[in-house]
Amino acid sequence: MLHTINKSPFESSTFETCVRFLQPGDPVLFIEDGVYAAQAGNRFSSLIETVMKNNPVFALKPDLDARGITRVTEGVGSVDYEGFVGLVEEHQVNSWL
Amino acid sequence: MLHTINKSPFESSTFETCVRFLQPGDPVLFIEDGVYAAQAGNRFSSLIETVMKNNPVFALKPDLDARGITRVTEGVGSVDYEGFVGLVEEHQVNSWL
Amino acid sequence: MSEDTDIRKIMHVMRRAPHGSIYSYEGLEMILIMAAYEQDLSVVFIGDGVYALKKDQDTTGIGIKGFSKTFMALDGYDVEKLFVDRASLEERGLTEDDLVVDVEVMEASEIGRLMTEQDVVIHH
Amino acid sequence: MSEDTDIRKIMHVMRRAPHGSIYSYEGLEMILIMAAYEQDLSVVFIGDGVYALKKDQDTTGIGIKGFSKTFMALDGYDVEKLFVDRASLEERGLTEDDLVVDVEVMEASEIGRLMTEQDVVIHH
Amino acid sequence: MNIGILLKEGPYNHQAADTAYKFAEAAIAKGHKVDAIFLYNDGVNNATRLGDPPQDDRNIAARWTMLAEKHGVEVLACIAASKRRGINDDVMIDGGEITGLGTLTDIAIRNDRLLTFGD
Amino acid sequence: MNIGILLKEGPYNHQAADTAYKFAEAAIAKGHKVDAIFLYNDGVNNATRLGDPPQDDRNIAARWTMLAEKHGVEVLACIAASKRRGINDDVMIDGGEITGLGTLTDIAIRNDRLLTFGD
Repeated sequence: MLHTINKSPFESSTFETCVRFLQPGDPVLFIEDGVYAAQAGNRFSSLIETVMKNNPVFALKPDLDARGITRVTEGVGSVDYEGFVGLVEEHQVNSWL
Repeated sequence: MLHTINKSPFESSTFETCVRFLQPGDPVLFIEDGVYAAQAGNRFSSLIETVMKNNPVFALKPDLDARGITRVTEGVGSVDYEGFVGLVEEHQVNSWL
Repeated sequence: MSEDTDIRKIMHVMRRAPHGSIYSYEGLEMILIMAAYEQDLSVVFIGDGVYALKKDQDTTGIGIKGFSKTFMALDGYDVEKLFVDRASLEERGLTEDDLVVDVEVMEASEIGRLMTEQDVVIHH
Repeated sequence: MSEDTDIRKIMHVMRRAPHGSIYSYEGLEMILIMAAYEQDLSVVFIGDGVYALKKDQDTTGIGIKGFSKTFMALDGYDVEKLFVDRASLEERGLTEDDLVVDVEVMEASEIGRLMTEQDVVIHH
Repeated sequence: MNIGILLKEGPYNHQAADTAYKFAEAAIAKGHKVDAIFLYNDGVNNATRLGDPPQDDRNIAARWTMLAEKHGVEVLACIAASKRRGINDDVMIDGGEITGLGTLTDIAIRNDRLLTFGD
Repeated sequence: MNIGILLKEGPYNHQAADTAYKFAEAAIAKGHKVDAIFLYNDGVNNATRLGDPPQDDRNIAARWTMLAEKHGVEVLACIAASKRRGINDDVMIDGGEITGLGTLTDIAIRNDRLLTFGD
């Protein structure tokens, strides 16, 4: 199951809530303001590193670019809208609003 | 200056952000989903107790009633819309959305 | 595309508090309609979503129609799978006794496992 | 009511990230209009609000017009009081060098004191 | 006291419109003047007359018309925000008007208080 | 693959409508069928034809019409949510339609995926 997160983790608890329910192996995709979680060297980098031990983590590249995020936490993959569709081909979707 | 907070502290960081900027003596008023902060015995009770050492804290009674909050953290005052107007008579307003 | 005989597993995840926004109320309206379609529905309450079930809600003062009692009607629509996240209750200082309906309180890991079995998950 | 000769202290508090919602953009539009009225304006960036000033924003891919460079124009409108909360920058792993305009980085307590001097505070 | 209100969310979806109304009602009852309610962001969606809520629900548009006609409150929608969202004179509620952000600045200057309600 | 989309926020105020469109566009380009976009909550505000965004901005309403007319995507607004918010047939975008939540259920049943975009 693909989990999408669209909220900044600094203002909303959505990402931390999602992590509590995540099953091993399920991919996480940050979109919209959610991509701020993936910026290298912020307060959430260590949580993302923990998540990546069991789950692949992606961020939507056009959303990273729009926000000027040039460096993401190491190991976070980056996909464009086509890659987003690719993930949806492989998984059912759980959109954490 | 009267600070109003309308977001649940469990889902949004607004209350905690506001607290960092609060000046001693300035009243805080919880409205809408913000009143969940004031429920007795929840994870934010101790933060509210800390705030109350320097600031009067109120919750909007119609919003408490609407949410079934029958017990608030001790020391939190309760006001109706008329009391809200009363606070606005005495203070400029800082609405933390 | 699935055949007509397929029964879909559809999970509604209640995430927002009532009254401050309409998501919880319009979410419940969606559940009531979907209940007529004989799919495999479940409703899960996570985070502020648990507040929708809080007893003693009286919305007279804010002038908005209350709807907590409508959750009691779900049983009559054969929506019997109501799950509540234990940690969400606990950090809010709530217990099962504070809720208007009988629910099953579950660990996040169990709810997470249920989620992965779904065909559709909708957050409200 | 204040007299025509009064100058009001009006503070705009930028709180939201750009692009995910319109509040930051429409907030900036409001500031630009108010700048023409010769009041005592200040703009404060708190929490995700600091992201509006992040360098290197390229919104081509999401199809939404970028506006970070418009903050550079504020100086030309005599809006010179731009304050950024230090803790908000730090927890986001940002420094002044990451921002498109010169700002004054301040402690929350100082910003809080400035807030109490205002006649009007508007959050975006 | 003279009070201005800035409302940043549309009706029904968020409680902001309800709280703004309840506050205005209480302020008027206490003898204050509510000078204007300025609609911004999605708040401009409060200005459509086309809403048709269920009979047992409150009618938020009717509340703004009542405040305008009975209590002289200016109900004003920002033109730029309105154009984006499809609010124009053809759908405008009775007592409401489209105006610019300069008017909001005037409201901020001429009133003793400006309160914001939103999300 | 057959894909349904549930959109829960109005245009411009949140990025949800943009992301939903960009996703639909990419899915169609990859050869998938986007069966329907169902508008709920404030999402129904996507269905007004009265929006008049600045010339240098995207026109979100025109995107939905394009998806409907060029790619056969059903663009559907929930009737109960629409009535609350003043969306009706008089203001409906070309290619859009008002319907009930039963249709969303059909969409959830007949598609391989249902994605949600919102706030």
